[in-house]
Amino acid sequence: MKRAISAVVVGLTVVLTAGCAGNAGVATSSSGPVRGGMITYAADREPTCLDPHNSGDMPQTYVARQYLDSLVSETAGGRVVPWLATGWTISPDGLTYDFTLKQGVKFTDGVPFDAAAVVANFHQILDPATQSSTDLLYLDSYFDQAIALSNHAVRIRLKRPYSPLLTALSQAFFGMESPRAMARGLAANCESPVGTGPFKVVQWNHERDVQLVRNDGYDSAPANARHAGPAYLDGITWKFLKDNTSRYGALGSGEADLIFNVPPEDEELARADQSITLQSFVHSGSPFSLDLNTRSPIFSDIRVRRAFVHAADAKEAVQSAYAGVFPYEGNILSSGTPDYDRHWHETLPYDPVAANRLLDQAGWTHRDAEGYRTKAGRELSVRLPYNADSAETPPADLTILQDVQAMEKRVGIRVVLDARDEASMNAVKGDPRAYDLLGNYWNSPTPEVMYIRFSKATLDVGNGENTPFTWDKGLDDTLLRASATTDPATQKRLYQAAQGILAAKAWSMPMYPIQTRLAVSKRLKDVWIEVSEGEPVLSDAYLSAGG
Amino acid sequence: MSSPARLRESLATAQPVVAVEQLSVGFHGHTVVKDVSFTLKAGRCLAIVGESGSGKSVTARTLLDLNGPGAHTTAHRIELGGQDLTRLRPRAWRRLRGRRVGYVLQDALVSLDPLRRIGAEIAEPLRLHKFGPRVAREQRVLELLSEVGVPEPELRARQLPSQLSGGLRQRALIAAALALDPQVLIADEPTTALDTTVQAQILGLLATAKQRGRTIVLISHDLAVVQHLADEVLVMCAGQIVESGPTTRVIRAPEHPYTQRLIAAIPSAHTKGTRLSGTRPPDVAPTPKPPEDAVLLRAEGISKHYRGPDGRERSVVQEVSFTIRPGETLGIVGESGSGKSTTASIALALTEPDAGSVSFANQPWSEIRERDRRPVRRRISVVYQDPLSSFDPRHTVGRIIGDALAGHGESTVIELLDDVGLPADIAARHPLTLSGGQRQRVAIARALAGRPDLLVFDEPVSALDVSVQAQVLDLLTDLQREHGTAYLFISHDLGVVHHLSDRVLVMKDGRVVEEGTADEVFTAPREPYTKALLAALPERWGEQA
Amino acid sequence: MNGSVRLRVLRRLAEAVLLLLVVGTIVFFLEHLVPGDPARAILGGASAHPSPQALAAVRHEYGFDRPLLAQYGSFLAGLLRLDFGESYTLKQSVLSAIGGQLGSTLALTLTALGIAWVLSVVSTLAGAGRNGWWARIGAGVEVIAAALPQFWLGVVLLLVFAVRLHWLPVIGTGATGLVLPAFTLGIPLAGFLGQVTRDEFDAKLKQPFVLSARARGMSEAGVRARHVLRHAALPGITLSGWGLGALISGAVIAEVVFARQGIGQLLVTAVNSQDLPLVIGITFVVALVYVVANLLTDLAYVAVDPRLRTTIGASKA
Amino acid sequence: MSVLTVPNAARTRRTPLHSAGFWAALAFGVLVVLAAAVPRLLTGRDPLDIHLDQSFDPPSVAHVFGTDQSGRDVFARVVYGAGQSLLIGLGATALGLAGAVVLGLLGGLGGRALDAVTTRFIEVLYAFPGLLLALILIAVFGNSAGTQVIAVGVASMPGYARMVRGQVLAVRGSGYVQAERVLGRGPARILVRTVLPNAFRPLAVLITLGVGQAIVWAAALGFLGLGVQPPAPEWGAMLNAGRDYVQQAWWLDFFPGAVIVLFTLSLTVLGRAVRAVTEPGGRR
Repeated sequence: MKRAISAVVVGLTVVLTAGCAGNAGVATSSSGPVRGGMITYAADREPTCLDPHNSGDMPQTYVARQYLDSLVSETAGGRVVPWLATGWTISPDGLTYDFTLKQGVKFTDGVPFDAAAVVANFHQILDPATQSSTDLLYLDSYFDQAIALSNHAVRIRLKRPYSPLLTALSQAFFGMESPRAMARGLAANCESPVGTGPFKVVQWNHERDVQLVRNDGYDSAPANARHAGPAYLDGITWKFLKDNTSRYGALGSGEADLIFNVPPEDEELARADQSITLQSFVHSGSPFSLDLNTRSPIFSDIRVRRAFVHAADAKEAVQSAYAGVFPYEGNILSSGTPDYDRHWHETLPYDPVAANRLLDQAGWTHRDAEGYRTKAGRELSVRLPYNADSAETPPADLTILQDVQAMEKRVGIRVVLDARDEASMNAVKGDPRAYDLLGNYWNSPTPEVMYIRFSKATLDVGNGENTPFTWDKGLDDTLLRASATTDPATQKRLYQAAQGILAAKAWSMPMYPIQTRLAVSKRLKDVWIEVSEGEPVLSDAYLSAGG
Repeated sequence: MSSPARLRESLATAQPVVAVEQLSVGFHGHTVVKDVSFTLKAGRCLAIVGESGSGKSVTARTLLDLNGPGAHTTAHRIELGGQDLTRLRPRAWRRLRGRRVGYVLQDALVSLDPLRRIGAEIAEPLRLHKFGPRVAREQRVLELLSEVGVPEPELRARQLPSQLSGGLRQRALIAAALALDPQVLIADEPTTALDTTVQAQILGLLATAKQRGRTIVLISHDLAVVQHLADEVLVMCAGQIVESGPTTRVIRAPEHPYTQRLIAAIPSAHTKGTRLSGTRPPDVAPTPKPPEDAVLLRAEGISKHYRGPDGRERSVVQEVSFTIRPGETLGIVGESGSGKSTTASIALALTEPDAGSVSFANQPWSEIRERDRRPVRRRISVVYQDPLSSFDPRHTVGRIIGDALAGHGESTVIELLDDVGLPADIAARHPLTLSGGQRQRVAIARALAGRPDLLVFDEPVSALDVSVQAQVLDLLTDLQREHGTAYLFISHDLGVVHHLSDRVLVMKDGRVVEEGTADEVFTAPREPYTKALLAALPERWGEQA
Repeated sequence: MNGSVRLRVLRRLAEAVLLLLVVGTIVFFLEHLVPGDPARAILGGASAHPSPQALAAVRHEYGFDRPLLAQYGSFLAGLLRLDFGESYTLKQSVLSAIGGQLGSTLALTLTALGIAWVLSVVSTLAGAGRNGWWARIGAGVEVIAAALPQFWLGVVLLLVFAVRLHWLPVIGTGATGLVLPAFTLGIPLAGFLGQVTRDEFDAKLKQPFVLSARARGMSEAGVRARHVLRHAALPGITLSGWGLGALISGAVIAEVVFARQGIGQLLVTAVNSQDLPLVIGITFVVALVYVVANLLTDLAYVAVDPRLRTTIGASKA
Repeated sequence: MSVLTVPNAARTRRTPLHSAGFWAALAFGVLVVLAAAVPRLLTGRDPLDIHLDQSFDPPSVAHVFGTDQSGRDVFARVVYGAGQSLLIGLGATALGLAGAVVLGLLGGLGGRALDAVTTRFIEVLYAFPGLLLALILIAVFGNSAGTQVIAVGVASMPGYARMVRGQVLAVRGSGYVQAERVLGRGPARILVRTVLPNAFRPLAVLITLGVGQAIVWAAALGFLGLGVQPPAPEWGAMLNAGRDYVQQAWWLDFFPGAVIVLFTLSLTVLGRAVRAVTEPGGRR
């Protein structure tokens, strides 16, 4: 017995000591930012190209934010503030934007940042050969030309008014790159792009990491940064750890100082872990949805589309798969997007009775041996291709797809899950005959995203971003009028009307907004997430002493 | 203490060097040796003879405690040079092994570690028993090698066992056993698997060791070898001693029926035409002898070359000619590598000769196409040393013989089994479950199925114990008498060949060196090689009788 | 090294060249038999939206629009210069992509091979040829170890030692990070090696030369270590060449389980994205490793078995 | 057991029938085959039916192997997965053996030149680690259950082919084939009646061991996300799906993996037993 008692005493002592140490840690952290130190950031996906102008996928913006500056920055409140542009004027007709540029800024290859550089960037972005697909969708229908007014003044002329322009430009997709570097050609620029940002790219070790070091001459922080001047950290190892388990494990073992995308499965463990802090940002834009291909023989019937959405308990599926960490979003816009309208949240709720009724009405009245509905001998079967790569389709998404499949089966719809590799997934995207359902999302700081996703213009580009393969004249007009006006009230009314139109069309079954979710080691301070694209910002971060 | 000194001392006290009393050894409750007692004085040789499984090796190994952990040994007394061995601890046993008792195993190819050099193997007992420094050990190894008559000891010490001939390996093994000049040398079948001439050399070596005062325990199944070396003999059967006494007495006037049978079973010139197994011949009318000038198989100037692994051609058979007449037995005798088996294979037309030809029943045989040979094949059949590998492993005895009968349905499986003296119920059994003698009878039964005119035997009794050998040889005599089948009989054992053959070919290095009737060749050899071969034979008791 | 050994080395190398050419040819034509557009793989990326013009440009740039034989010709010419072309997805030369990963995989496989040898030799020396439960348990453990698939063993080791006990990191680049993956690969191979070694050990223990050695007064341990082990190691050495190949297969799994860098991980990515130049490149490198491993195996065999040094033109023992 | 061969001592060979391991292996093997043939017999649950309110239930009386992320019963999925996995294993083994027999016979029976060519071809294939060969095939042919069977089958082919060729050569050179020649049998008859049956004797063992190996390889591919895709209950695919949840729901990977291990182990034990029965001469 004596032994047992003494063991308890020892245990208590340990707890007390730990408590004291914790207090001491807090005390030192208040002493302010410290310069120096390398950190390791563990990302879940590796970009195919470091230059975010090319293609335009999320992993590119995250790393681009570290070495690129944009013309403007967006604040948490949705305001646009100066960055490389110190100020701007907008003509009353909304067609001309004159930017004044910050002086004395140099790209890390020594090329000065000036008006010519800005013009060169817009050229690059709009040149089809550079495959700037994301940037194109934001600008192509509006952009006319960029003109250097002087060394430090640039004019951008639009074909028609585009109120979200500044917000769009705040994304790292529109970061300013060195003209000399861009001139090396796409391949070289993909490997080692050059910007004016707080860090510079030293080396991209494919399949492993990108090495970034501090830009010591940095003095062009955005107005909403926490400090001006060079970054505190000496450099960043931007590591790629695709595997969820090991990425989270890397944080625990101290091999990574912060990780992107805490696996939702590990959320509970992470919350309980005192040595890390969690940060998350819910993206605005269009949430992850299953889009229904209106050109497919089955979903061309709106009753079947509605029945499909009614049949799946999307809310329950999201909550179960994402363990409540990701909120359900039933609107075509995510709740954080400007002019979001609550009214259109979950317009087609889970209702199997309604689903069955609609399917009966649509003529899918017979059942086959397995219980699937048939019409004129044809089975009610829809194909849902998805990317088999677990970094592209995370486990929770795969769970949702399977859950939807099981729920649709209950009303007699067969969902065929079709795992594909990346190449054949790309082939699927632009081909209306290749799928009935396809997952898609579009993170964006503006409700303009509705136009990008569902307009005739996007359909005409033919790159498959208009996943339902359809458009609506009324919707296009509403959205074009919204981007043409500068009056916030009119804008709001129009964007909310657009949400209503989209809800009625049942082109899409919304699921959940994309999140940027960081887990940061306690010793790393002042990491924050910017709001345009949820990019992690490391230029203000520092390692606390003694940590 | 040098060995002559030890010898004198032993003789003076007349104390036995080895004394065993009431020794029993069992393995897992199965008694293998029962109530064995013997004593052995210094400078003498005791032979333990018996057939396989008689317990002779187990008895000898008791003196070294080498029967393994599964052995259960009991004895009233086991003494070595006056020391009681019954209560020895493992460490003490190890001190004794190699130093006080040397041990020579048969078949040196596997008794020397094939991965270690000869020198290292001989030096091993020296190293284990801390015989001087390394240089002294190396010196001693060379001494030992020359002592046992190995030429070029420096070279041989650096070679691997696989680079030495069988005789040299056996010498090296004896050298290792003698390394520390042990009191007692146990030689377990030291000459088995050696050619006759080499066998004689090894026996000479052991005789020298005895003369130098070593006490030898010789284990052998070969009474001829025993006769040559041993002063006293123990005859063992099924784990027990059935007879013991001075060698000459036991061999010349065996008292125990077992010993008598054993001695009678040994084929030699003098056993020709007699029964070896003591059974009566079956009462059947002998087939009349065909005319003297008829020829069944004629080989003329056949030669065969093979390309060795080093790319060099070596001839295996060179210009060999012979004839076999219907109903007679032609023996081919020779040492290993003399080309006997290849000659048999050519006679069977399984190997194509490079030169020369074979005719069978006055028709071309070696030169025709296999397709044309096939109908004739049933007239010439073969029995090998290892019958098991010539049986389809899937089949029972009945199936094996039945398959050979197919198409020549003159007799039945049962009849054939009866012919070779096997009971009918064997037909249902698998060859694996039969004894060696039974398997060989099955092979003979199969060979007889086609009622062949010629049977080729390639070392058919080499793997058999002498009593089983006697039965098989008697069977062959009976079958020939009954059916008039001609035999081509190949063996390295001169006694067997002499016993069975009408005429004999002596082969050496692929050539026939002597040819004639069996009695001519064995009693009045003309060629020096044949003479040497016969001279190397251990003294035969029969010749003394 | 004498003539016969040199001959073996030359033969192995000739075999290697032949092997690589055959493999390359097979994979090349398979690749072109199969419907699918490599241009799409090149313009990959999850949110890539390649335009028809871009696809056409890529097809021309990579020469997919040339006749098949012309493509085959330049493919072979590339092979001779060890140039496998550029990876579709990594946008860098295949050779440099592999070069960056090979070291990590080799470190893993060689460590695993070492672990396998140590485990099997210890188990053999301790248990082989002995009686009773101890030997039977040892033999049973070896059978079970050999039957353990790496994907399961890896997960179990990870769960127990990293997740529950925190003894070792879940991932790690240093020596501690190597422990779990190396054991994941080493344990099943140790099972195989152990079985073979134990069988051979048991068989050799019954050989007369062992009795000879005992009769000279050698102790049990001496017999095991000095005589029998050397014999028992021979089949294990032969197996090691094959084993290294198996380890590279296993490395694919272990690297995925433990999220380690390496050509296994690279290969899985390449297979998933149908990045055929990279697949071919890795295939080549692995075949090359296999050839080298077998060469080394042969040399090790010769080192242990002196018979091969003295027998001219000895065939594979 | 004595270190020396004891003359005449009764050496009782342990027959498989006396070993508890054999019976355990047989029982488990039968259970898996039963699960493959009539899964309903072993579980009343639907392997695809989701219960979102029961996700990640640890093993309990209701769910002996626990539930997965969608609340599906893992035991039911393992039971239903037996059919898929067994089919893949048998299919791949059949394919591998068929190819191997053709190659092996060409090598073992064809002339010297044909033997040289096929042997080189076999050796080329053999130079590839099996899983790698399978991965190459999947890279070329794309990812599907069919490719999985082909990939595993082809990957196992060289090993079998070597064995068949060696076996044919050994049987051709054996004493009993020579005995047939001496009896005047024609080559066709010897081939059909003696060489082939004897050369294929070890195939029963090979198939037993090979199916286990094929299942492991197929599961390895499944583990890498190649082959059968979710939600189909196949063991490899289940392992792959469970990998992401391994830290909070160990049972998702543990049980399918354990079943694979036990099944292959059973097949190994049964294979050895078959060998002990069919090859009384001992091991080769």
